[in-house]
Amino acid sequence: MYVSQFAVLAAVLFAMGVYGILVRRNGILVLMSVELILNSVNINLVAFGALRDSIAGEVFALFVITVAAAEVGVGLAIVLLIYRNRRSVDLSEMDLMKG
Amino acid sequence: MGWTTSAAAATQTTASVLAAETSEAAEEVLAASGWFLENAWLIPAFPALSFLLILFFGKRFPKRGSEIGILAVGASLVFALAAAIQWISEVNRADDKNAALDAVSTTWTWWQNGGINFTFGTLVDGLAVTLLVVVTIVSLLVHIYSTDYLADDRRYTHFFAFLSFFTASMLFFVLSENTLQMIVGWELVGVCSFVLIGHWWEEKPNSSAALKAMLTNRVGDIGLLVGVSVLFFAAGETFSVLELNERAISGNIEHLPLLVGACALTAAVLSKSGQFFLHTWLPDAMAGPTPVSALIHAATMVVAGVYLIARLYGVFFEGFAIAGSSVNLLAVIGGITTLVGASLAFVQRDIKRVLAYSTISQLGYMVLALGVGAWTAAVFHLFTHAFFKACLFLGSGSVSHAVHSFDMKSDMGGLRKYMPHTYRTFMIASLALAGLPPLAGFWSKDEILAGTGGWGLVGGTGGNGAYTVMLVMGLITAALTAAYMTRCVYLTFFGQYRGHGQPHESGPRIVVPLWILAVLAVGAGWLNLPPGFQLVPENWTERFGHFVEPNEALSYFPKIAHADPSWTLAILSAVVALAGIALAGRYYFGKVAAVSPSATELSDGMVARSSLAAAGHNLLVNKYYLDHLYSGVIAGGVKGPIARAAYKFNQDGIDKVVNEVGERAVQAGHFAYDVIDQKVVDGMVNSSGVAPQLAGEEIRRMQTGKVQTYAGIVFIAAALLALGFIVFL
Amino acid sequence: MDALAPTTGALAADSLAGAALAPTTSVLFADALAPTTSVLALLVAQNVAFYVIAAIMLFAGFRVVTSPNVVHAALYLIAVLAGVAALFLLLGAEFVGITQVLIYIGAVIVLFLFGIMLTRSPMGADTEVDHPRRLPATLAAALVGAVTIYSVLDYFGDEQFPKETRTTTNEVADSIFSDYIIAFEAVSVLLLAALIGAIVVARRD
Amino acid sequence: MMGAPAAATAASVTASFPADLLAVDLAYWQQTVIKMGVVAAVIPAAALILGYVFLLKMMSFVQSRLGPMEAGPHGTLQLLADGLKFLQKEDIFPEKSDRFVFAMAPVMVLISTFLLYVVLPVGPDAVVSELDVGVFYALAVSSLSVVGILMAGWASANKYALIGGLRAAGQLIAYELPLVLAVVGVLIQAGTLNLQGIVYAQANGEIFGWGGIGNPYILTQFVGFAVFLIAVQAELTQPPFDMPVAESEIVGGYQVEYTGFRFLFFFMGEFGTAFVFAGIASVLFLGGWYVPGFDVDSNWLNLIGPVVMLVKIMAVSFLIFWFRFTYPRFREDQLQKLAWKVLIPIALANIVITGILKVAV
Repeated sequence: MYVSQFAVLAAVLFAMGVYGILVRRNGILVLMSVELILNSVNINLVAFGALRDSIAGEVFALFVITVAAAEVGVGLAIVLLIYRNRRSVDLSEMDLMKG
Repeated sequence: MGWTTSAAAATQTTASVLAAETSEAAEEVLAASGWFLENAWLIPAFPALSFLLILFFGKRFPKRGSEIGILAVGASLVFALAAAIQWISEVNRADDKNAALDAVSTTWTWWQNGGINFTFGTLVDGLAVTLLVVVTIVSLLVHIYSTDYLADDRRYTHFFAFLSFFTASMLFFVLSENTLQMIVGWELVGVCSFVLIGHWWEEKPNSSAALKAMLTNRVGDIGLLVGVSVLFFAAGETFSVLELNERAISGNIEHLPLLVGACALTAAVLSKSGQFFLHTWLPDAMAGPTPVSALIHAATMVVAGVYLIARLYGVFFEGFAIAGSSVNLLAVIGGITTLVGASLAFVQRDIKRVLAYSTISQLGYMVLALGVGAWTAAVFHLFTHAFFKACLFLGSGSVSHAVHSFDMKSDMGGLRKYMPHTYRTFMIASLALAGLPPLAGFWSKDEILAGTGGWGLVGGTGGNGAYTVMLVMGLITAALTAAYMTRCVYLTFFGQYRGHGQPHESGPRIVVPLWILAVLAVGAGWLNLPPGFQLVPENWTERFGHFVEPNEALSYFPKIAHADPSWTLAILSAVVALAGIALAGRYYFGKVAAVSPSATELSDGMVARSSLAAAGHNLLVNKYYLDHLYSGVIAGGVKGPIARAAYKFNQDGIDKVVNEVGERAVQAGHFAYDVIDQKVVDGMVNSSGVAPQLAGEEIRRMQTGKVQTYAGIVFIAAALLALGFIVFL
Repeated sequence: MDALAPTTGALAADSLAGAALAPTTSVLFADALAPTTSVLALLVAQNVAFYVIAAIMLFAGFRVVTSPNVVHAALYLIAVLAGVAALFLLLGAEFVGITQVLIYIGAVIVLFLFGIMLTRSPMGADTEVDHPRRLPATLAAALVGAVTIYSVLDYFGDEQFPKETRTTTNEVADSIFSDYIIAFEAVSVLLLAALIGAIVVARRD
Repeated sequence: MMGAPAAATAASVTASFPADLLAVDLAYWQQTVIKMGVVAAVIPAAALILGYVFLLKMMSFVQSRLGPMEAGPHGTLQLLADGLKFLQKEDIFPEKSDRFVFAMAPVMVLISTFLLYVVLPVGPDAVVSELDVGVFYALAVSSLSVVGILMAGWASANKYALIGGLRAAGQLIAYELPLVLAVVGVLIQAGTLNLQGIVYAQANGEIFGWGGIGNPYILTQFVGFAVFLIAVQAELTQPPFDMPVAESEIVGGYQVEYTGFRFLFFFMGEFGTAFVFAGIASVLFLGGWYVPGFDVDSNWLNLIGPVVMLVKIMAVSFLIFWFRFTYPRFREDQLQKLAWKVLIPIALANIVITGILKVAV
């Protein structure tokens, strides 16, 4: 197996995640796209760790998983709060900081 | 050291007795041994166990758990005293052999990882023993006191549980063998103080105060974490206190990381020991029950910071290059703190707040002493201060118990008649705090002042450097301290009673601890009479320092120089204190009392005058100036505003700064608008005025407030950046 | 696993079939076969497994960001996450792979579904789910993807994995608790902070 | 996940022995197919056994009645008859349901059950797949069923179903933690995540220096065992934790719209999971397939092991169902309180104490 197989797959997933973040209006869907990006990074971490025969890749993939769990927890709490206050999770309405 | 050995005489050639004593360094290092020293872990174990017992079963006991706490702390006290006795006898044994006594370090390996031994254990030496004794004595008295003071409290059992835990945490911290353990103890102390300060959390100010204490301490705790980490790596991966000191002293740690580590630890001390500018939580912490305040201020929480410096003194001594200097971070912080604390104590109405600022000031003294290299003086001051400050706090509690208020101006006065015991003990402790001979505070304060080594002009010499500025600060504080305590005593005990109801003396469980502490406040100072004190036999002097300070033959303690005591300086400091008392006394007992027995001040002149009295002896010579102050003309004069300004800064200084910045920004904005938009546009160059306007309008649109737009920009920019790297590199 | 020494003499064709049947298992199965089968067969099996997984992931990933139905998107995300877990197994990272299943599918996805159903649970397509202007987003994503793919191919185009990439849980644990202990502590603090943060943000008072 | 055992041994209970005795060499893919077939056959069998013994008979006896007596001797064939009846029923989709998700939900639940069986060892060699991270794997895939339940709840387009699904999700997330934490004590003692390794550790263990019966961890980890069983009870959404399907409150919860064989899937999933969890509990706490007196690697254990396991599984299942038939349903808040304020702290304390003892002793 070539490492580029994994890296290219990860890159495509990353690009999909970017697309999702930019185009989705629903807060939860944006969070899901973020998960796509994090997972693509994880693939890279583990793949390059295996390539260089280093355990660091796996360890940091674990850390990323942990951080992602924390991120989803807080992110969803925020989304729920927004929903409670505005009865909508549409991010394009969240522009009170407009210049 | 030389007081028992004949070998001492041979080498006793230098002028100073103390220098002579330390110069005859022991030839060998003797390992101390003793059951109580090796099993010191039992001392924190008792209160820790009692915490669990009270927490789970406390309410089933006839006294609702308090008896468990008292028993446990009593047992700790017995063990601590036994350890102290054993330590003293070991030191004597070592003296007989002209050897240095090494600290008793008992460690267990917790776990091993990556070649690092994570250990836990106890480290007992003179310093630790001192703290053990102080903490257990004060804690026991506070426990006994609390059974009366909080008799009807709704969370009586809970209170005692945490009182025990607080004690256990502090003892654990004191016995820490390594810095990791210190962090644990440090945090435990912080958590307990949070719980106890917020004991009556139903009222918003109390819970806010607890939160403030917690948060302010968190700021410093980061410093501790950083400092410990830096030192861990800089010293070649060790947490051990002894090894850290050793490696710092022997120069195995490079100076820069050592300095960084010491600075980070100083940040921790700033918050925990209430040093300027992180001291603000300490006065607010008065929201807790008075016994807790006594415990926090005398024996546990705040002295943890000072203890940290004393424990890791090798690191600080080398890191700040204390020897041979005339200024360093610790000394400056201590000096500023002691002045700020003392001046702020003037403007308080709340008796506990006076004492709180006083504590800040006295802690500043200790830090100052450590900063100038007067290690023994600092520890000794910690020792004596614990007794008289605990006595003052418990006394203030007794007073407030009687009058149901802490406000000196509106609810106290004349209590001398109603509460004779409280009055007497409070007076003794106040005089001790003010530093009048022969009370405890005098001896320790004098030692600190001598330790600055700044008195070379007149007589004594031999400090670690010429910290003249610190000496002046210390002297000013001495006067201020005497003055504000006079004010406090007058407002509380003299004049006419201004409160409601009939105050009465507190019960024996309050009065007896007060008397015990008062006796200690008188006697504790005699433990460390200055060397060469001609009025007593030579082997009565320097007892405390002899047993507490590690022998200079030991590798974990830096070679500090010892200042020579000087009669002149001692008399001067006593005179300064007396002057403070006299000025404030003349104001209160003379002028104010003459107006009316129930008066608390002369129109508005009080602050100005007593502050002036405290301001220092150089102002005292100016009679004219004093007269002005006496008549209250200089209400808006010089010193009063400074005290107030300091208080103001204390309370809302930051706000002011922010507002100021905001106003300036607005002004700048107006200026820009007036000049650029109006003048320029009205002027010739219309187009150049329109251009920035349009540009601003366009740029404004980029800020849509939509997160995703920003995200898109970020992604594209990152991709372009990466593209740039690919193309050009 | 290590002790297993197959004597069945499976042929390349068999292993291929095995891989196709259970793609997520191929690394272990490859282990079992490695001593007696040719390297070529192993590589073929692994590659087949990879491409099957990759195809599923790409389709599912595409649907995650385009599906008009929020719940469907979440379910497609499960497929992507399971695929990632399978890739981890393929790379010999057992522990991470299973953690991926436990944390992502067992917790994160459930949280997502929970969040969706608590906010609203539209049956059928939700037309308002995307911004109307998709072109710039597509361009941005394409730019990011193209740059990344190009650089990856440029730098790592012909690097192959070593034959043995398997790591044991022991190694991971040792590594976490020695070399990365500080990062580990930091992450645990982060988790605590997130816990408190989520409670503070979401509670009603 | 399906490592091939050496040919001298065999893949699973039923496949291995004939293969071994008859010395038939099977290709890898053939073994795989057989193993999957075995697992696929075991699940309904397990559901049938548990359903008949406990749900039909034991519950009846608890309630002082005979239960089914007509189909077969003592009603042994009753469940089979019920199953056939389910298969004949019409496959109904609610009108507004999301058909694909609705159809996939029971499958998802069943997949989770299926994947659990894969690592359950019943003999030294009788295991479908011996994983290094076996316990961890089992706990991970057991959480997949939540997704299936949420899918069912949402796709039914029914308020009761949605509430049931949400309740299930909240409950399963809450009890996932004590479930995992309860096992950690065992893992610390055994020093491995491998289920076979745990069996060996118990077989080779000693109680105060006496190795007569090995060291079944229930003796030292009884706290973990208790927490594990309670958490399993909740994971299975059985009474007293059956709020997600509470008939009297939300008329069956996420199952309300399911009929015919789709409902049968849920049924099989529930009882199949109960069976396999009882099996995992037996492995973790009761010594697994090991019988004192035998050499641990003895080939006989491949033959006796499954029987031993079955006995132990029935014993643990008996406990589970005993609770089920005895206790009334919790309230939703009591449920959460029990998990977060009782079970998790107890499990954590158990871990701490086990860790300290492991290091100290």
